[in-house]
Amino acid sequence: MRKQDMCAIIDLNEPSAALAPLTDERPVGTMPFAGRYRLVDFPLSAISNADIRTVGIFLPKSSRSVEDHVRSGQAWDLDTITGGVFTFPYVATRDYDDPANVHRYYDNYLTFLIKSKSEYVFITGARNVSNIDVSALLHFHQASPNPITAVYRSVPTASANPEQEAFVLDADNEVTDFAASKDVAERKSNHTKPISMQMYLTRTDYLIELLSRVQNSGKFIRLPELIHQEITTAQANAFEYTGYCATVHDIPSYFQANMDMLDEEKFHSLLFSQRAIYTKNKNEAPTYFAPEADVLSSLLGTGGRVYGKLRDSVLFRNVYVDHDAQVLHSIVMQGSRIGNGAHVEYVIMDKGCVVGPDVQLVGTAEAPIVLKKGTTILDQSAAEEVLQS
Amino acid sequence: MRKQDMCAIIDLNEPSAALAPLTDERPVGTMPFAGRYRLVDFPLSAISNADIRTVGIFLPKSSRSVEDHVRSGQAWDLDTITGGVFTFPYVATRDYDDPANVHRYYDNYLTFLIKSKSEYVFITGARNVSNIDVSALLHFHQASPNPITAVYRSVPTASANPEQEAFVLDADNEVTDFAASKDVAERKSNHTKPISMQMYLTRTDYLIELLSRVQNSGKFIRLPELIHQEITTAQANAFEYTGYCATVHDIPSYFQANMDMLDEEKFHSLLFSQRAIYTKNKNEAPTYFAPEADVLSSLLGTGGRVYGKLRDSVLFRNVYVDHDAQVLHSIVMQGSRIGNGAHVEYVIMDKGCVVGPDVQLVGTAEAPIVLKKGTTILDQSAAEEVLQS
Amino acid sequence: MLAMILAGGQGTRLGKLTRFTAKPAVPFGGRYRIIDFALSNCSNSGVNTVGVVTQYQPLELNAHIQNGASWGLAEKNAGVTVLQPYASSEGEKWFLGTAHAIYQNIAYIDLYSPKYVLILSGDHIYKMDYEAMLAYHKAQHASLTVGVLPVTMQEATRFGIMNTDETNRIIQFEEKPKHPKSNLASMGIYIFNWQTLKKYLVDSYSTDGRMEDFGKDVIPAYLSHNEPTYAYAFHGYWKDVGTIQSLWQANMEFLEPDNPLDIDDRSWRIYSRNDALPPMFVTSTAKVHRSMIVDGCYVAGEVDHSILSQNVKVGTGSVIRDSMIMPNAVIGKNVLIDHAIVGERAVIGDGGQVVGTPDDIAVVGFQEVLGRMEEDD
Amino acid sequence: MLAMILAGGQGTRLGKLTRFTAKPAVPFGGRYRIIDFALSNCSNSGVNTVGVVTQYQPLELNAHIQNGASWGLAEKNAGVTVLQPYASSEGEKWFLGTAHAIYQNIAYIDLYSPKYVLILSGDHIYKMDYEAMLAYHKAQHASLTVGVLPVTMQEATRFGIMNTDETNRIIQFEEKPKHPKSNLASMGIYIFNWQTLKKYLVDSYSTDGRMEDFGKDVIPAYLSHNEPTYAYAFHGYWKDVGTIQSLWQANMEFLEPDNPLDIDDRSWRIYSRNDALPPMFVTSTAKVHRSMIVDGCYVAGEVDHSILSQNVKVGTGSVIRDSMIMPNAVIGKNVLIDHAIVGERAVIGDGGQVVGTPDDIAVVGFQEVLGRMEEDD
Repeated sequence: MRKQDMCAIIDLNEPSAALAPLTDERPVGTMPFAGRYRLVDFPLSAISNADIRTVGIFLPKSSRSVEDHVRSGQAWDLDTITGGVFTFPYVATRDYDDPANVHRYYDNYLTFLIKSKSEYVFITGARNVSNIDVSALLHFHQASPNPITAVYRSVPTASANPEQEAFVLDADNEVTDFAASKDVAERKSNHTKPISMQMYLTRTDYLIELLSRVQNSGKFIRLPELIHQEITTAQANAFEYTGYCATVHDIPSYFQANMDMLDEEKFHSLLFSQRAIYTKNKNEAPTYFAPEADVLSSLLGTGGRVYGKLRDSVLFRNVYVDHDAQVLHSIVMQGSRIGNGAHVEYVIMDKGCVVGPDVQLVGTAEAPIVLKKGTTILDQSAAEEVLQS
Repeated sequence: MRKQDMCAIIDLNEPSAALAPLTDERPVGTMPFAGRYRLVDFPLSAISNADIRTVGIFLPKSSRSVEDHVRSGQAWDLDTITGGVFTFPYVATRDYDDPANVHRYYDNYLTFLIKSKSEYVFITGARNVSNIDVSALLHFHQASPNPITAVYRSVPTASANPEQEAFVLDADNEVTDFAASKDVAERKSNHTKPISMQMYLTRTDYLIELLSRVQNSGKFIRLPELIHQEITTAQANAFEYTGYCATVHDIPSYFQANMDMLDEEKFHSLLFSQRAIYTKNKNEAPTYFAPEADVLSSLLGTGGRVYGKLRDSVLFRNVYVDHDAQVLHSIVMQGSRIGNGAHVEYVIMDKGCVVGPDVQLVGTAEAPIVLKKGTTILDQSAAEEVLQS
Repeated sequence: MLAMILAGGQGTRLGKLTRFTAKPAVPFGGRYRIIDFALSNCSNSGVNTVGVVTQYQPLELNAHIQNGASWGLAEKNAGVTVLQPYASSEGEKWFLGTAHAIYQNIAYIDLYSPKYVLILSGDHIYKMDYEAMLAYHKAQHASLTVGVLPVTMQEATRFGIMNTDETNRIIQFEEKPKHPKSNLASMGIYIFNWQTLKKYLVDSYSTDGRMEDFGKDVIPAYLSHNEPTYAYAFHGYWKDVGTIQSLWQANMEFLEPDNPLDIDDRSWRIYSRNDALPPMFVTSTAKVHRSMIVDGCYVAGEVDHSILSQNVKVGTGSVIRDSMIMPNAVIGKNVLIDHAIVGERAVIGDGGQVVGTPDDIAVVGFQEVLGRMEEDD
Repeated sequence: MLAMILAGGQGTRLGKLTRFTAKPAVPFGGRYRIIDFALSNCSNSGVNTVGVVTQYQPLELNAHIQNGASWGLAEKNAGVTVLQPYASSEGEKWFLGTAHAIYQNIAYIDLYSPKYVLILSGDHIYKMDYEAMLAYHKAQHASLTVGVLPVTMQEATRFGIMNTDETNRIIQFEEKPKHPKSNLASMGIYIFNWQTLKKYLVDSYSTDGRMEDFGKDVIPAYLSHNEPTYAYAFHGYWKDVGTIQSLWQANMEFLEPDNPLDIDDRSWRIYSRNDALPPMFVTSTAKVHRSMIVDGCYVAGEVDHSILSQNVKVGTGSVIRDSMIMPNAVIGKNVLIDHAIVGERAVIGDGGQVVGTPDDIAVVGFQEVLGRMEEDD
């Protein structure tokens, strides 16, 4: 335990509609990733690695998967006597018509921030998968002139998503405004655009002051918008993150982020850096590779059994790939089974899916087939139905 | 760790309006009790003492105090690798107009029950403060003919609350119906009435079957009502609890339950039995009694400082009683301060209240004065205002 | 019932593998350490209080066991306690034998006032329900129940053999008999009525002090004093992994899909303390057959009929065959490993060869470094 | 920085109080054990890895410390480890002195590769920021920094005294000098650069093996080799509680409302492992003045200028004055306890008397039973 210099807020209310049906019963933050993790493991680990022990999690509408995964926060050393994980329940937007609920919205933040006794607060979501050094961010902030520091990454103009939020930077490299990346000028030096990672660092007392001011005004402005407003009225320091980062905002970006992990360089950058990624631990047996197994370029979780062929795929815990089955360019989540002679290509199988013997299921890189949690496809006609729908 | 024979459900959605303002920001289940506890400690300890390690908590509207108190369940040995505390978020009644929410209501219970892999399930609330031996209840149930066992206590007719729910028992001492105690015949043998403790035990598969049936019917019936219905259509075994029990349903009953703990016999029966009562632990310094302290017939938490006079009172952690102050027949919660020369009698002070020097605040046994959380009364005119309101 | 796991031995027959660690902390089966089997059996059997007696290189064992939470054994008024030598006002307490180790820890056992004490060894691979054995012990009104394994008459010459009457009562105990009269081999698993055992130990140490070992001293004394002593037969997979050969053999058996140990059986899980590691990465140059691999591994070479434990790296062009690789070992490029056990944190440099035979398993020790990696790595 | 708490001594000067427990596990101040102060100081100073070296009656100390979570010291890659004697392939490792105990645990320390090692004693009552001392150590480019307490010249004759130059560099160390040249008494608190200390220890044990004790052997060696050794003055409450008299005295000082230890200061909390107990019950026949009482206590008698620890019962008509009662003690009716320390789980029967004087404190030992309770109880 150390003295608490920083606390953190993880806001799991992130847009998830474009990720349906994978987000039918979970927020973006608990989407499984890279054969082992949930997206929220990345901010939680970044926080833990910066010796932060007090974290407030603002829960999204479907919060059960968050509670099940985070629990006491032990996996991230967050269950100490002076820190802890504090969760704040979801409140529907319509409920903010009621002034008492608006008051409570700010009270939740204020109570947490005051109790944390911290000097600084780090604010993040979970959909920007990265391995950020929050201690370095703090040092940068302490050496910078503005009350807020915002984090960005440089994305080559060619590959930048035109709709994604980017920074408008001034000559001193300070953030003066936000805009869709397509409306932000390319930086000529390296042909990149500064894409926002929606992570911020500020003094705790500054944020308390800010929230109290809005609370007293009676207006309802959510924290992320509030920080936006503050930055656009004044300006913010811009901290560049240079490691691997993927923004998970729809099915193709989710698929691509997982496939990225089959690139050794990206895999090591994200998962084998000095800053370990922690997650809830499970007791599973080793994964068994049968005599006839044929596995190349794949990630596998423990507890699996592989009798068939795997190429360029990401398998989570307890996946069973039967004899003569082929799994190519696919993501197969925990507890799923692929039957004898089945052929699965460009498919995302959520937890507990079953693809029966000899079933052919072939999507494309741009539009992978998604099987929602617990889908069972026993024969080809059932497969066709899924493809139609 | 043992094999999991039983799981438990604690439903914290209990009527709390009559306990306002003490329940403004907490459910009945987290009301402070006896200088040290929260009401929910009693069911949690009963569960832990019966070697139950899997508990589902159905959260009430204001759930933060529950989450803060229960956390991972470590204090009750509920943070083991195969068990755990599972919380289910509050859903407003109006939201059950939506069939999807109704479906989810049952799904919450069913998921929990199926995952528990238990053979029996114990169902309870928190407002009946008791120290029940759930293992004995299980043995009784196993030896009894009906699928559900309901728990009651015998209350002398003279002292029974006429509105409280009682059992209608048949000749075989089986429950056939429920009614307000005033409408239930007295048992001539001992002039008592069998008052329901709203605790039930049943087979897990039976409850799963029951819930699935209602879920499929599309109707919305909450679990407690569902069990009522089942018992009235068939019948239930009646298990008599004979230890100390208080039902906390309004301010006088809450006040009296605390005062009961100043009776050595009741104190020992509830708190010093074979079955220990566990609660979240706090590091506090010892309580200091000054040379001029004058303390009789009182319970005190740690971390306090007493310079004045205490009679027949219950003090929680970190309470400061200044010189020449008098605290009589009162409940003083954590972090409250009673100033120099103040006189406090028949008063319930919620957390963090301050009564200033020389202030007189005198209630009655029937209608104690209640100071809501954080109230500060600096002088007598402020006291009069509180008394008026 | 309280369990005492005797995890004390240096296990010199495991050679380089136990130079810096106690035998029960030796890795097994890719994701386990040997003591996980005894601890998980305790947890699954509802035995919540466990003393682990050790006096040899305890650091790794301590770090592994911690407070026992990984096995569900960290409850109030229960838990796992590692018991090492200590001094008291009567002098220093070193452990001289299995029974002596129990004698030295009477104060610990008495803290929990158990009616029965279960004595276990920390170096056996098996799944056993001690609760069923206790039920048998109670039903027989036994003072001592000894867990026994039916073996072939030929094998019986290598074990301590229990000769029983028709009620399973033990009437004679023979250590490695030339001409065995029975095939019931002692597994080193005992349930004692604690007050009786304590009396025997205290009496002995207040007089001749000869009760050092359970097999040599305590069982013969029980038999000669007519204490009701019964044999409880265990039918299932059981393996003593006290030698390099048997450790390798048990790992190879573990690889068999129909291994009777049935590690995948979720109703009797074997728990362990694991770090959260990235998933295993099988690259485009790998070949993996008849093998078990766990998280944190990186495989660019060929792995055939072998076990890779956590965080093992295998470079391109390397071949690993009929071998067991312990956690955090690093295998360079173009390495050949055949019929071998490679210890924790060992490093096999590029082009290295570690080749044994089925009868003479090659061993690379803990942190041992063979050869070196090429510059470009 | 890694801390090593030397908690080894039997503390024979505490007599009956340490017959069955190590000195650092002795209760203090109603809610603490002596070692809580060193452990809480570590936690509050951000020293997250702590080895507790002990070899005497470790059961209670182990049960108290568990995994260190009570002090916030149970993090990954850190934590509290109790270090007891053990055997290695080089033989048995008993601890012969303070420096020897560190030598025997080099393998443990090296697991964490610390740059600095903080050496502490487990039997001092004080609040100290070791982080500030480390900052001083770094600023002075010291090889060793010794925590010192300015005492009166008269007291100086009873301590190890550090004679310093004008830069606080230690130029001479005198054990209990008759004519002290300085008033800087060693607190037994050291910060060493680990690699240097390790070299001194390893060199010594590969030759003459004389580096047994820090005060007697290591500091003189450092001074004679011109290692930069500095004194760091501590200003605050500090008490060695190694004798009955000083333990009683420290408890009585703890009772003073203006005690400089300031136990209520929430910015530097003293943590402990406590059970969740009912609140204290003060009955209608009690009188309590100038006293500290904690949860689980039941008081029906008179308590004046005394400390009652957890779960102490005091019957009607009894008087407890100028005394410290340890956890779970039971005091019957009409008992007189005056200038005394009553040990854990002791029982004083009805009408009993335990009376000492300010210079000769009466002691009732751990679990000692004096007299008996009346039938009706």
